[in-house]
Amino acid sequence: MWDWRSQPLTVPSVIAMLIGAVVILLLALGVVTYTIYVQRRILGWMQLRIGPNRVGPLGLFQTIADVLKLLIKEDVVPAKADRALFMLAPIIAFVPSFTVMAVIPFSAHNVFTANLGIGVLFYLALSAITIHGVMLAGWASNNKYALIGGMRSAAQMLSYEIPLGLSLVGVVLMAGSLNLNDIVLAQQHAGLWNVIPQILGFIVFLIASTAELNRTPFDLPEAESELVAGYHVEYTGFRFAFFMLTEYMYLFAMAGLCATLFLGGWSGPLLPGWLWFAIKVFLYIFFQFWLQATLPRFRVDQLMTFSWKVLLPLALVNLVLTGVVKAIW
Amino acid sequence: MIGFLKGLSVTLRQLPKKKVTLQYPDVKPEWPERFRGVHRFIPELCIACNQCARICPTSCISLSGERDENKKMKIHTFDINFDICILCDLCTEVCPTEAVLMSDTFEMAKYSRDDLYLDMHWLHDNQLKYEQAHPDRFERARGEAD
Amino acid sequence: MVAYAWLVPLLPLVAYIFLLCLGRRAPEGIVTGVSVVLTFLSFLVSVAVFRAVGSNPDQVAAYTFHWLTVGSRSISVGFEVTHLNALMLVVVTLVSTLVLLFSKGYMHHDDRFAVFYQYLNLFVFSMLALVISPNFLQLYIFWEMVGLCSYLLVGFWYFKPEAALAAKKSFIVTRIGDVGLFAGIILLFLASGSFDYNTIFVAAAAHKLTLGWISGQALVTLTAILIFVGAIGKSAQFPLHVWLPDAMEGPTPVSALIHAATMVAAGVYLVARAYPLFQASPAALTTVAWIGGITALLGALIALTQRDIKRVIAYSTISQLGYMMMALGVGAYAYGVFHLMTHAFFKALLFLAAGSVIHAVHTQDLFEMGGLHKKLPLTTWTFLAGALALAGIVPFAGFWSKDDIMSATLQSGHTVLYVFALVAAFCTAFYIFRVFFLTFTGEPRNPAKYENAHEGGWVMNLPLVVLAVLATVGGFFNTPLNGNGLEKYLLADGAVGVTYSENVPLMALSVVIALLGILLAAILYWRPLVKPERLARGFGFLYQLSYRKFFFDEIYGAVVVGGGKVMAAIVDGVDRYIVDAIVKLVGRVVYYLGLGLKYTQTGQVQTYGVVAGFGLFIILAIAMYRVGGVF
Amino acid sequence: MSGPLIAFYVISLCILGCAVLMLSFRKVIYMALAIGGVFVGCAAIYLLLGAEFVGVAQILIYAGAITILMMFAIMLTNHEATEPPFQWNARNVASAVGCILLGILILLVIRSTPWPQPDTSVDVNGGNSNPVAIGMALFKQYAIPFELVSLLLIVALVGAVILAQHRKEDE
Amino acid sequence: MAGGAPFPIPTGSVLALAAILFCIGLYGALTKRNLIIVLVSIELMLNAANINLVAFSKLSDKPSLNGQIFSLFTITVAAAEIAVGLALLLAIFRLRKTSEVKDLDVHKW
Amino acid sequence: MSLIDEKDQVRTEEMLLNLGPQHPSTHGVLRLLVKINGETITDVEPVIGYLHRGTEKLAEDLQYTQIIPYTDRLDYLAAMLNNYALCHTIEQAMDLEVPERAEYLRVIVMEMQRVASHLMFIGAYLLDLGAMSPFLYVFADREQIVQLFNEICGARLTYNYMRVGGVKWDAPPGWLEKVADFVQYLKQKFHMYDELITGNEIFLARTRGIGRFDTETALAYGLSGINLRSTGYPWDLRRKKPYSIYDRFDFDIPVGQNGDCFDRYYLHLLEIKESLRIVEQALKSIPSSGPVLGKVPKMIRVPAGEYYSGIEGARGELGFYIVSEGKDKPYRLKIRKPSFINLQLLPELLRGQSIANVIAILGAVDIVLGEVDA
Amino acid sequence: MAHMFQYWNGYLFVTFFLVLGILLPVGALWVLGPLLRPHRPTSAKLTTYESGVEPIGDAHVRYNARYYLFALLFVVFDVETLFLYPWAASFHKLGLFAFVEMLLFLFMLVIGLMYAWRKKVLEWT
Repeated sequence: MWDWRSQPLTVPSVIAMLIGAVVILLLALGVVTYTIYVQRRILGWMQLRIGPNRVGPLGLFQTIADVLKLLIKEDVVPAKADRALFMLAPIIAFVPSFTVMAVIPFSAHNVFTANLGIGVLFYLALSAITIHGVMLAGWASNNKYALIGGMRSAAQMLSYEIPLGLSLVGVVLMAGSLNLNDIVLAQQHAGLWNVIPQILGFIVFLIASTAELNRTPFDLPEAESELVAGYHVEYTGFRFAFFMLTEYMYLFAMAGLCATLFLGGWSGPLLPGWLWFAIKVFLYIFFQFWLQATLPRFRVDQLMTFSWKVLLPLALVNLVLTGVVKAIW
Repeated sequence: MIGFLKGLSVTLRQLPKKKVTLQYPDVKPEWPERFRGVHRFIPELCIACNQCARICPTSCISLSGERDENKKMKIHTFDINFDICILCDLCTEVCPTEAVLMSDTFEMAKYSRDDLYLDMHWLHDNQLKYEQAHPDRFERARGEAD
Repeated sequence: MVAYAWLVPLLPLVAYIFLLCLGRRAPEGIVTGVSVVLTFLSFLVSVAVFRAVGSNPDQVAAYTFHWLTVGSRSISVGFEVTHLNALMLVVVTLVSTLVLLFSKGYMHHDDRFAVFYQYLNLFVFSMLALVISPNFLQLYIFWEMVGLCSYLLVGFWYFKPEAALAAKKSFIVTRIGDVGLFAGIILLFLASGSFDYNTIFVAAAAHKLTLGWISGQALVTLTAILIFVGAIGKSAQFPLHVWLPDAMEGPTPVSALIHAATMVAAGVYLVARAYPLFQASPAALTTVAWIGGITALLGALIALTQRDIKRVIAYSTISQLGYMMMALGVGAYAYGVFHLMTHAFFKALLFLAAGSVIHAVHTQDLFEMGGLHKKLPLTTWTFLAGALALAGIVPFAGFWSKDDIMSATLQSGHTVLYVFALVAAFCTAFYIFRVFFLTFTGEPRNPAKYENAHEGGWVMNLPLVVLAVLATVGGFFNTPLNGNGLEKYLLADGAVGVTYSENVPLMALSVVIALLGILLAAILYWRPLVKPERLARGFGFLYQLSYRKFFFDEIYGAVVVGGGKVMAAIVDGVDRYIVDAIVKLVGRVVYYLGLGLKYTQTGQVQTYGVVAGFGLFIILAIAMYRVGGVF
Repeated sequence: MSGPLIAFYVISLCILGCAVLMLSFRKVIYMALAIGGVFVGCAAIYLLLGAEFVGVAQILIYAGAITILMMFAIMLTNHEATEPPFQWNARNVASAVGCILLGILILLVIRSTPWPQPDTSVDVNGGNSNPVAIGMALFKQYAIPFELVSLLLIVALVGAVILAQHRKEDE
Repeated sequence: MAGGAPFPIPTGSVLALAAILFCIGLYGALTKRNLIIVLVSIELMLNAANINLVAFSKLSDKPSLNGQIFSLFTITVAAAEIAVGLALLLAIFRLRKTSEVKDLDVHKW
Repeated sequence: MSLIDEKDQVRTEEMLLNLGPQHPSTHGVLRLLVKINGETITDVEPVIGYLHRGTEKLAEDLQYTQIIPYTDRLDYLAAMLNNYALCHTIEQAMDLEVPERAEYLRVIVMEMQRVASHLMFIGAYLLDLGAMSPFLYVFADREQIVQLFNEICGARLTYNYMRVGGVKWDAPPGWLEKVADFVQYLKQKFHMYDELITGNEIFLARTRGIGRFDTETALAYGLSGINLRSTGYPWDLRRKKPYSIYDRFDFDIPVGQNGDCFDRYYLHLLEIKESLRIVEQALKSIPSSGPVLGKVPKMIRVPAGEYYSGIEGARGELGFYIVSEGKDKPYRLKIRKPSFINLQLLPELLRGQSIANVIAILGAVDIVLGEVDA
Repeated sequence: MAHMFQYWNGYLFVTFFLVLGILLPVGALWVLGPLLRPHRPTSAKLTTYESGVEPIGDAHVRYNARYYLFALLFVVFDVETLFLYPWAASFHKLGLFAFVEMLLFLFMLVIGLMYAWRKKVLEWT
């Protein structure tokens, strides 16, 4: 198979890469679209409702209709807002959410994946940039709810990034590499998905990633019963859509990361790699929706304390245990 | 931790259950016989006694009658301002001839408040629609009368 | 087994960390339980190591691995097991276990109970790590850590001003010694390129230690003495002994563990471990012997008259450490170490028994006690065992070791030192029985305190009993009866080969001397034929000399402070009339300059920054101009 | 003109552009944002020079943590803080002249120094991936500095907490 | 690049970038009035130094990882510096209600 | 550690935040003017009246029968109880006999109404706390009650079912059996609610010990109903001042221990069980037939004088106070609105709390704006 | 050499993602948006939302130092986490000593955490 990755750069390979990037963009957008649809369906079913069913067969075009609606909605920039930052914030939030997709290995023949030596850290580093967008959005709106929401959101994402990062160290320790492809290969080689030996790390990851994604029960920044909508209160139309898009892009990316790091990525018997990957991603996403259907949300002080006092020590314990096992074994 | 898992199992169990919502505009709800929807009115029975207008707590009924050739009061105009009607059912309660009754019409969204002034004809049409929709109730009523 | 010797220091460290995590409000039972159990495990491991080493001399080894590279020299860390330190491990862990147990009773209801145990565990860890260190650097690190723990523990009741002062004093005085040690270690490193004992000893033996400005024998002597200075500080030898009695302000278990059995013995251990170095320098050995002898005598003489029970024992410790040093100095390596061991047992016993007494009567003044044997029978008997051992009565532990030392001293030709030792032995017997009689016999002198006295419960009694047994039979490790077992064991390293034969008349002489001492004590304090006060008056000056500790504190005060005053006066004159005049001139000039220049002091960092930036630019530009080729 | 060189010039332009923007903005929060751009650009330069781990560390620490911290600090002090417009006062002019002179001097030095030909045949990572190589160097050669880093951080933490926390005795 | 082929980026250019960045940082540190921005400008200078370190790790005649490791340490130090610096700023702000450098002239005559 | 301290020079500036009237969790159009510092509340001022319709004043111009539909709109989640409270007061004033079957029907619908109202509380409270599903589950259950009411009186929310001297309709055929079925059905659902809500750690963490007050405070503020009972004070008018036929039934008064939000939530659940017990007993002993409206004069005229009677409403003591001049309209009608009285404690409870707790506390105090603003 | 190409190409690919990620919102918001969206601002529309009443005061008040403390902790722990990664990646080549070093490092980290814990930095209120 022709591999663009280890060849000198030529026009065809550039075009191939470009196509690859566009394909992933479309794929991600598609996944996001139907993630939202699936979310509404699953939530509906779990709440004894039917969920969207009007637009298109089985309501399949519901999200597309929503997006179109948002696209033609008037774009309101509040008079008191800081105009420049207000407009910039959604972009700052969105760009990294898409860029992190570049490292996620979607299938065994990782055609569309940059094989970076620092894959895991790449994800972590970029996702930290989104915090700026969120915070600036809250600040630039010049709205009290938005400011509180933005600050909370930033503080929350900061706090949970640490246990998230630490929980990943265990996986890196298992594989001896930061490269996501290598990590998948290592799991395949060991014949054991990391979720088993790294169960503690997995739990920490699961919780911390939920918080990173601002999803229930950690959806405080947007806590509609307190802050109405959090940092994007003032956003309308397509700017708002970009915040939503960012959120669901990260959901997808995080699902991909989870699948890759803990669930063996594209490896699995019988089925083709990309299908395995899709199944695992869906499982993670389903889990998120399931949580959303079940849990009330934390209170902000409990949330912060939880990260530092429970998750961080847990992650450290996991790390030391893994280290001990690894050192002895 | 346990409680949280139990909660998860509860929501998961609901997933395959039968849904309780109606496909509303496609499937209309079944209203019981006593349902208090928009009034229906039978002009023939009305004796313009004005009791309904007097009992109405919001004064939304206005009517005028005239005596016909038999010196009987006959209804001339009968309007209900649905903007303020609270569907309390007191008018039907006091009506000595059962000329004002409640139907099961409940969809009353209008673009203008003016459209909410329901006159006698509209209300009578509502009666006819009701008769058409529930012939069984009339038969039963007749049967009981017999 | 030997390869697992690192467990020995590790277990107390684990206990320390565990207690640290529990915090200062941890329940006493758990704190004690964890400490004692882990230390006891450590003791078991030590015994296993000791046996392994004893049964198979080939087990002796250093386990080191490379740590880092400084320049071209590499430094390694790890641990080593020798015959010497295997013995030390056993002694330290045994005494530690018992003291940790004893402290449960002694420190009961102290506000900072858990903290006390934390410190103790940290100390035990440091001490064991010190013993097990394979090189001077590691030893020095733990040497200082031991000092730190001692500081913390002496000043444990820091709210008492005496305790705080004593802690400070002990820390500073030992630091003087440590400077010497550090200098010695650095010199050795410079000369040999390594911190490892063996590398250094081999080089010393082969006369390969040289530096640019000093070489050969002189360097060996210098470094040996510098190292010995460290030992002087730590082991409270003359003239740096002044800190040890003051350190008695710490809780009594601390005195027992640190200031009698273990830490102060670290100096002896250091000399013993560095013995090849000393052997290469007869001058250094002689110094050691004389310092030891003087200390032994001095300590014993001061101890005669002290009123504070713990101080008596503390001076006794100084004296006994002097014996050990003397033994090492005259070449009786094995006997020094043997005495270290027996001394650890009976001195810890004496301290703990004293602690038990203090716990019972809440005073340390001998003249407030009396007649306590009725109230504290167990303490009385155990103390008696310790006292007999200290006095050197057959067959108690102290007899065997002290007698070995004295024989060796005489046989090696140090007659004067032998006389010193003999006098000291007499004094020893006297002062310890003085304490014994004053404390336990006769009538209670302070009825109020007497009435409330009681034994401290099993946690305090058990260590006493165990130590009493050891003080009684501990000497049999090395007697002609078992063919001098310990001596053979210690000399199996092959490093030191000097032994001395037993001499029954000498033994008898020392016992008689000791008995005389006891007799004198008895007639003065038990069945008073002579009033001690009269005796004191009779020997007025000598009594004062002893009671005031040979005026050491005063001398130090006078020399340091008085000398300082004289110096100050001179300097003051110079300063006032010569320097000041110049300074004032300069000052005036600068003042008027400053009046003008102050306007540049805007307080604005950035303005300064601009100026500094320009300065940088100018310097760079000049430099570049001189380098050339840039412009 | 090879690809990396083009990339280098583009990135350099971005960095300098952001830096100049930083100087010319007046709202402090904009400045913080511009500096974020510089940080990301520097990360790109590191990546270009093959220092993957340092590059990503730059993003993680500088662009992620430090910039956020600055924003928090801005929001905690004076949200609307602005710089006054440029004035021709002595200090500003002196600073400008000094910086330009210094810059010219350094550039001259750089130009006049014969830089050795980089030896591209050496793989600095010694065949490992960059993080692994960094790890090995860090834990073998640089063990002491590494431990000191943790000490530095804890000291910084304690100091910053003491400074930032409200003290009781002030009351 | 085949072995020995020149690295596509000339050493001088990278160093020049760092030099300019350094000067911009210096200028900012000397003229900006807000303390935060002064701190930020200092970060800029540190970054310039870092670029040099990384550049030499790749572009010297004996490439090695030392430059990269050094720059890692620099980053760490910068993080510590900014944390303490900003905490100081908060403390100053608490005391004097200002975040401007010009108001901090306690050492003025 | 916080910077709240007044003397501290750089304490963060205080911020005035409006929660409501257009806010998702003020249960209507309550407006809370909250002064916050950081995220801590320093002061609260509830601003009410956005839903004021002047019911009391309107009543002065209405015949007694005409007032009944207005009471539907007070606490619109418990219209049956409001209906009854008014009718009961008038009946007391006029000394009217109510037929046996009518009394039973009243008790059944009132207790069913209480169940519906409490269910609604649980759902809405969980929604406030961020859990969406329980809200929809209780809605599904409550819908069944609403349907039952729809069948008996033709309306789903504003029933206008009671009349002075009885009720308007007798139960339609089969209705009582349906109620019995529903009671059985709901009894089985409790297990699910316990699993989903009561045992959930996050829920517990958010409600345990939050919004506490003691019996003294509650009594001083005139609280009643669950708000009072949650402090451990067993005050229930159905027991303490029995009206209607409540003395014939066997039921308990559940009380709380801590007076916190969790207690208030849990008491709602327990009271549902008690109400179901009452309904079951009533269904067993209801006379199979009989009049449902007593002998009532055509024109209801309350004899001149002042009358008050209170019943145990869903949110506390619901009382009507009538001043009559003997005409067919009251001279003055005063309603003791439990929601309004419960609301008075709110500023006290919220001071010093974090914003996140506002919702938990406000939700648990359980107010209905229709009643507060009247 | 192959891995060098892989390196360059990998980052070029990332660059494409970056560019696309910027182009998408820019295109949607500034190019496509104005064509599709109405723009009829009224003063009521442009007011800041605050539950339906006029906002009182400015939202840009100084905020609580607590947030700063969390950000501070984040910075410190982020750096520490960063150093864990190369350790983890190279652990299998380093052996026991690296483990001990890391334990020391983690110990420091834990001390920092404990300090923050003790000082109630981790408390929200």
